[in-house]
Amino acid sequence: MGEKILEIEDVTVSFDGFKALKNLNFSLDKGELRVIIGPNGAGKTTFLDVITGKTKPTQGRVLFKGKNLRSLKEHQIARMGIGRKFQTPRIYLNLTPRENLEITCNQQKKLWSTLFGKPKSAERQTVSGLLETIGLTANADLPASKLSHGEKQRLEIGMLVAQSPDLLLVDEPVAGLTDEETENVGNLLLALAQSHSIMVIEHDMEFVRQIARKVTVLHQGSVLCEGNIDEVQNDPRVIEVYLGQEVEHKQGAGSRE
Amino acid sequence: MTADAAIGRRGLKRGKKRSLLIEAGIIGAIALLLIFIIPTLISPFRLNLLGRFLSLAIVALGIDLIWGYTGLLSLGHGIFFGLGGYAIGMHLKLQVPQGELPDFMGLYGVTELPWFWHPFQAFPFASAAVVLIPGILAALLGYLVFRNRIRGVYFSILTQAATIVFFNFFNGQQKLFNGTNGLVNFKTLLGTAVGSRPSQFTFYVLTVLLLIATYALCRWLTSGRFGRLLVAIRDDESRVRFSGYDPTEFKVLVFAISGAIAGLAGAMYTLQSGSVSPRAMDVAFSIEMVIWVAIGGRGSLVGAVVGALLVNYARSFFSEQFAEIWLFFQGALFLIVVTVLPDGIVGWLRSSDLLRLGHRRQLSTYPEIEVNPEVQSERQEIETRSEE
Amino acid sequence: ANSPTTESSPNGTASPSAANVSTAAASGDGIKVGILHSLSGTMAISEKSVVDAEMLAIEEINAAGGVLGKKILPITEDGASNWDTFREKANKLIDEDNVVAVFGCWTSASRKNVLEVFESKDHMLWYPVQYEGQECSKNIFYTGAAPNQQIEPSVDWLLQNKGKEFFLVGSDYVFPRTANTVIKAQLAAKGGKVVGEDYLPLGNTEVTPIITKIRQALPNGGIIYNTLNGDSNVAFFKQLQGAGMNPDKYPSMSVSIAEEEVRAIGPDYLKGHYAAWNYFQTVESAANKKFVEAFKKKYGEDRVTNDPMEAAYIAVYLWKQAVEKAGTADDLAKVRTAAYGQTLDAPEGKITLNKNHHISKVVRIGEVRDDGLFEIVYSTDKAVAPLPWNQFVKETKGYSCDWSDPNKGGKYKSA
Amino acid sequence: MNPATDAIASSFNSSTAQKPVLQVAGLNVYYGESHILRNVDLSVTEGQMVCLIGRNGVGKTTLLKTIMGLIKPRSGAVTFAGQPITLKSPDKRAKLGIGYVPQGREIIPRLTVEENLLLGFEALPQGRKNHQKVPDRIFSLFPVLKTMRSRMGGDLSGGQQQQLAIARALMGNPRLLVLDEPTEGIQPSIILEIEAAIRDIIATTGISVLLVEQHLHFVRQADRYYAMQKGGIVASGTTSELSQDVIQRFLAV
Amino acid sequence: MLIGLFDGLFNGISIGSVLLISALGLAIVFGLMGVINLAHGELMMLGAYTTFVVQAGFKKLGEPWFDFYIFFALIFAFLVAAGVGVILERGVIRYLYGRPLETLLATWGVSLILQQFVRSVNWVLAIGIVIFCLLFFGSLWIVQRRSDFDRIRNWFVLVMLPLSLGIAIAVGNILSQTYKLAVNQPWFGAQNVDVSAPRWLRGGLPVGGFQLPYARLFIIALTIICVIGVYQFLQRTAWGLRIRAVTQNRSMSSCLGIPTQKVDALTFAIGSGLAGVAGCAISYLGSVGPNTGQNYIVDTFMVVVVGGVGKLVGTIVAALAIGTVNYLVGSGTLAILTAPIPPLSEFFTFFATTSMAKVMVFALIIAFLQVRPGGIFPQKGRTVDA
Ligand SMILES: Nc1ncnc2c1ncn2[C@@H]1O[C@H](COP(=O)(O)OP(=O)(O)OP(=O)(O)O)[C@@H](O)[C@H]1O
Ligand SMILES: Nc1ncnc2c1ncn2[C@@H]1O[C@H](COP(=O)(O)OP(=O)(O)OP(=O)(O)O)[C@@H](O)[C@H]1O
Ligand SMILES: NC(N)=O
Ligand SMILES: [Mg+2]
Ligand SMILES: [Mg+2]
Repeated sequence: MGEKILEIEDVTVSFDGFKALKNLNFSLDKGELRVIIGPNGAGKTTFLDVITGKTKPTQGRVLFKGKNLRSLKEHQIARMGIGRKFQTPRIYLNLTPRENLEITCNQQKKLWSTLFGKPKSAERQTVSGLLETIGLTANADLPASKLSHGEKQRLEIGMLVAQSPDLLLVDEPVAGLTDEETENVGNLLLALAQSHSIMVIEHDMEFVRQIARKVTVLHQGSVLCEGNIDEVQNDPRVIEVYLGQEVEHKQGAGSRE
Repeated sequence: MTADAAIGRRGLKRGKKRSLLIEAGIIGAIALLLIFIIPTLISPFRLNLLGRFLSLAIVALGIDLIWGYTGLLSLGHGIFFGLGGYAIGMHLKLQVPQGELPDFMGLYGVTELPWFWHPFQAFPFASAAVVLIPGILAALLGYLVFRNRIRGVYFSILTQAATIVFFNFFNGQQKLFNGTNGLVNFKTLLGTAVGSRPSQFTFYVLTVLLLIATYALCRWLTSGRFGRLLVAIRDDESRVRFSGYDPTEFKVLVFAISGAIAGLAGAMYTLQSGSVSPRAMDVAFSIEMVIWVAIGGRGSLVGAVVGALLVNYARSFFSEQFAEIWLFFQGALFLIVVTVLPDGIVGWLRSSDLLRLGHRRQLSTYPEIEVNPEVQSERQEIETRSEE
Repeated sequence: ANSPTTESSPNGTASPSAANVSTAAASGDGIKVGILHSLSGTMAISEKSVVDAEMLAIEEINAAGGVLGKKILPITEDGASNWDTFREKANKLIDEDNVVAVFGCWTSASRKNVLEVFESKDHMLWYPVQYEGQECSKNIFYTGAAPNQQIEPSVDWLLQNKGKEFFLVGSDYVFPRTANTVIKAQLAAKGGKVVGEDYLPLGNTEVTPIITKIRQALPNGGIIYNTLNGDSNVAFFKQLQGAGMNPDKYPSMSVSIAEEEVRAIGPDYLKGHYAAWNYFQTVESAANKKFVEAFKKKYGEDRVTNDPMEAAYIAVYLWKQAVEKAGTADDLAKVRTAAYGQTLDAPEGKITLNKNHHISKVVRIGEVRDDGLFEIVYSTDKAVAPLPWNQFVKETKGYSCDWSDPNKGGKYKSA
Repeated sequence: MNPATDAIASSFNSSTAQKPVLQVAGLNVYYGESHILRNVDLSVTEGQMVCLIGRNGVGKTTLLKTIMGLIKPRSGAVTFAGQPITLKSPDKRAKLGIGYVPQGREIIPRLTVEENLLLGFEALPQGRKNHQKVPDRIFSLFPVLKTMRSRMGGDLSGGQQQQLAIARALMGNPRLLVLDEPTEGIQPSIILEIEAAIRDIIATTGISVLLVEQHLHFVRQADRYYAMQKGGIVASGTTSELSQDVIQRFLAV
Repeated sequence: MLIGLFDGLFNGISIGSVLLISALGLAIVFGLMGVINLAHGELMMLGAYTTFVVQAGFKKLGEPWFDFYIFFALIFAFLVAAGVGVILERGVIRYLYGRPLETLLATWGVSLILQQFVRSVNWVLAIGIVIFCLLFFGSLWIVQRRSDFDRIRNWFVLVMLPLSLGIAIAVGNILSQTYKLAVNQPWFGAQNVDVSAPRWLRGGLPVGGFQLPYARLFIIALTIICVIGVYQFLQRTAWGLRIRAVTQNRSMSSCLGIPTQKVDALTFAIGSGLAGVAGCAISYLGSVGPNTGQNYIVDTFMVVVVGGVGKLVGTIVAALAIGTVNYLVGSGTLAILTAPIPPLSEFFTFFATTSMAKVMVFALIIAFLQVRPGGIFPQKGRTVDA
């Protein structure tokens, strides 16, 4: 096993008594591409919230590159090299896709360097390249508020790539994308995985199969099982709580009526 | 494709440079007009009025900077405006023979100059204080508020309350600031009579130049990456954090700059109106400032200036013509603008076909579906397929 | 066009305005004067009726043939309760409209602000409201009371008739603060005692803390000396009554409450309280009868007259007399000199305009009656000569003002 | 594919001579000056499930919003159950029996899950009567909502919110269910359940469904499809006539 | 000492209840609907003027009736303010939902107009306004049905506004020429008007050394009734749920079948009506004039913010807390209490005037927000910072 980029030690998050994460232990190697799946409400998004500092753990530690993140603010964590795509697309609606990308692409995030620094030509090239990758070249100079849902999803993925953090946290990147786009995003992530550590959350199992190496299944705030895609898909517990079986469920639904 | 795009961008850049030159040219022309032509055309009273309105346009720029671009609606800019005015006003009140006190102090039995008045004897200090005091106060207030992620409406209401507080304070400190009266009856500045024609003309020219400088500053702040970031903060502040920026720093900085601009405006206004009083910190005045910007066109610097001039002239006109009912006009004006022209006058002109300022942003749309070859061929294919 | 002299109502939408004045002036048959008061904002409450009185005087004069055979053309500007606007409008009236005199202002703050304008342009303002004194400008005629014609005698009267312990309540601006400085000096000299003082921001109506303070400072009753202006008075008297502090135990003396204010507060709340003025609507004189009748005829039966309105009304007449004596309206220096010593059989009695730009006036104290008018309970036998510089306050003791003598001027040491 | 549902579907298909529930004719929609929908015609027959497919940004959501009345068309007509509704406001349309699950969930964030569900009753002709309870069938379809009933809607996870949105639309017993990518963010097992439930509801109550979906799996359950491209309908037909190959063409670049 | 404490408490509650009753309507309009209604104070003013008119009417009826006019005044004040509120909502606010900062500006315009309105309203103006509304809004109503309304809207306004305005002004001028003073005399004028309480509300209940004013007691009781009423309405009726849903997500609510326009109008009517009731209440404490409303507006907003927006309980606690602190500081009670510690006492003495107490209260509020940025009862959960 290589060097750990992220270690979660015994993290619990509770909201008014409800434990969204329960004594969660988890670790991610440097350069690893990890897929996280799990039922709705298992705590996947909360997990990302904890890593990015949006939510402070009630108990336990989060170590990134060996450093405890507890006392850091969101932007400090981001500057350490953690980037995130949200579950529902969050982009800057009054900026154009190009500007959205430029802002995140900028590596000098301090006040004065933002004020006095000039965008490097390399950055501009990256942005143009990315616009093409995410298929928004035609819309590059329209306000982002005018994009459709799927276009917004792609833009936010682009923003994450532009930010180029050491650790990419990707929450449901392909929800609402067409199959073709899904495959493109998969390829993009695979390419990125050569130089970055990535955590992907997704419910689209076809997509998961496309990119997955190691899969972690979360359930009720803790890890249910971990393994490669085949192991996980055939694990009866995963089938029970997550994947379901067509015939069985139909009966189930019927009997509940 | 990439090559094309690169050319396109370079073309765009050249276009940008050219339009920047055109803009500078227009502004230069307006400045020349204001400084050399207008004074020969209108009476000194009207020129003084224009000079004051131009100082108000400076505050409007400051407000547009934080409201239009950063989404912070401050209802407290009167404070900063007033502080700027007081800073220069205190210096002016100290232009008395050695050992004497400003006239009003004697009336209230003050025998010794209060300690904080002393530094204002020095002109360099006073003129720095004009921007520094409001700027620092804005930074402090902003820090205390933004740090806690208080924003939007709550920020507005807090600034409004702050206005009342400062009004009360200055209004109540009879001995320190001459209370409600404010500082009036200025005599000399740097040895020349404040009220004399040449001094007033100098102040007027200075106002024009400062307005242009402020415009350039705001232009620079809002057009580059910094400006983008301000818009981003307005759109989704917490998202900005996850991209690694600290919005608090940015907001504190722009708020401070905007406060300093207001202070500058207040000083220029005071020099030309000849008085500064707690009325500058009246709640209504601060709201009016915002309304100038709203009417001119929020998020457009030209709009802010146009709005400030227009509203103030309208008010001056209506109150002269219909002294008793001009409030109706004022109220109606706000209503109409906010409901019918949500983007202000400049926004409306820009979006309507009346005016094609510069390169109007063409909304992209698909080519007509009937003539789009891609669609045509696909449709045909499907038809043949389903016929099979 | 609505000529300012026709019957057009000052309240209606068609107000007399500058619109048609320039033509009239050009034809040389009118004399332009400025009317500069707050028609909007907090002070509109008080200043609006002062404008009414001034317009009445102008109308009467015009109906009687005008001044020097010319009609007076009033140009009205709104000071909007904003001192800065007052300055701007004063400048405009003088520079743009070329008026020969301005009748205007109410609050001392607005007067202090325009003072400089009138002085630097060597122009003429007629100021109709009682004020705090400590000022004597060559360019202002003060037709209201100086402190020794209102505040000082009322304090004396209270000391003689009501007690020695005073609580001072005022609005937070220059007139009450200065007035109270004067009162404190006077009480110190005459054996009275100030047990407390407090100020409310103009317009504030939460008076509970003040009432508590009064009760704490004067547990067994005492005098409330009231210099509150505007809205706060209403709250103050309503809640004073609610707290059970009645005029028999807590008599109050007000200097900014006149007939109009009594109506706005409600006579029920004020009955038995006192006010000091030079004029009350109840003054019995032929001139007053005529004034009240004319006013009611023009503005409605339910209107009342009061001291500042009367002072504004006579200001116009005094100016007219001065102009006629000088034989010119344009030469302000001549008009000014001609004004000294002018007398008038005013509604308040016979008055004289002194060389110190103030007026000799009879001082009266009134008690509020059921009908909202005042029962005059005290009045000086003759007119009291005005003293702008206060003789109790150390800094101004021994100073006088005389503009007729170039060697004396606004503030000179008189013996 | 399940033979039983196939049978149901085809039985409905055979009787498609029935009157259409929803009919859209010659619809043109603009955002500002940009022309988004061009002469769109579409109809949904009673008891049918109709699927709208197309790539990102072709105007599917725009079409559904226009049907709901959230966007005013510049020209064209929308008819529901024989009644023209082009000028009706969304709440009137909801009362007529259109249930809507929007893209992006649109949960009312500061109401509890239960309150969110109760709002579903507003679409009933007589509105919500006081003290009406959430029926059990909703909770048995989405058991997680029962355990979360007193939590704020905005606190739910994405998938839970999506389930809530569907449940809320079902509360009003609509005649036409309009679903915009209803399975986005929902775990596979529940997607299966939702599919089954919708088929079940169609079968038992005869309501109609208009669906936008990227999941081919779900698309194939529909009776008819409409394919959109660049703001226009470029193809339509019964899903049985639509080969995998053609579907791919419209969902792939 | 005990008396002093009781006194302090009573006065704190008195001030607090005035704050609370004026903030109640705002808590609905601002807290629930997200509309920053700067004309709230003017709606209170209208309530106060209504009280004046009702009082004048009952004065004519004579003694026994006059004693009870206040109950009619409350009802009318509610109705008048609610009516104006509905007009405001239908005419202006509804174009601005979701743009809270813009509502602030528009309602400021409205507040200016209302202030000037009571100053200058006379028959000419009233008739002019009616004519204008009939012409302008009548034609608007007709044109609105056209499907291309959105595009021609600005042009319509550009043409119809001056046209209707012109006709209205012309008619007004003719009227004022013909009838003179009778139609030109303002109804209220720029002066304050006098609202006298019925006899049983004057004076106070003697307790120990001092007296609890009946007017205050009445307001406290009225406040309690209103609070309970509002609470019941919001929590117990279907409308409460609808209001909350509509204000949080307007378009989705309408897709669910909620008649959003009705809900908006109703909510605004209730919020405004409460302002009217508050106006009636304060007319017994303070002045009734064109500026009456201005004095309350900032304080009431502070109450809502400090309480935590959208939380009725918070509004109540904040109003009472701010009232008490204001009283304790402003009346110098704190200065007396801290007399043993000279520097502290000196400090409080400096702030022991009504205007400086405001300075102190603001400083305390800012300090408080450093600890609890979301107010006393902050909103919690995922959506807060989303
Ligand atoms: N602020 C909060 N208050 C209360 N409960 C919360 C809060 N935030 C999250 N939860 C609950 O925590 C659980 C985990 O939520 P989370 O969003 O992490 O799920 P998830 O795994 O991302 O689900 P999905 O796949 O549906 O997105 C859910 O049951 C949710 O309702
Ligand atoms: N508010 C808006 N203003 C202007 N244009 C818009 C707006 N909303 C959407 N558009 C544009 O309309 C087109 C259609 O958008 P729509 O949301 O209907 O697409 P969609 O087919 O639902 O896509 P997706 O599969 O991504 O959800 C897109 O090109 C989008 O850019
Ligand atoms: N002079 C006054 N009353 O201000
Ligand atoms: Mg999630
Ligand atoms: Mg869509």
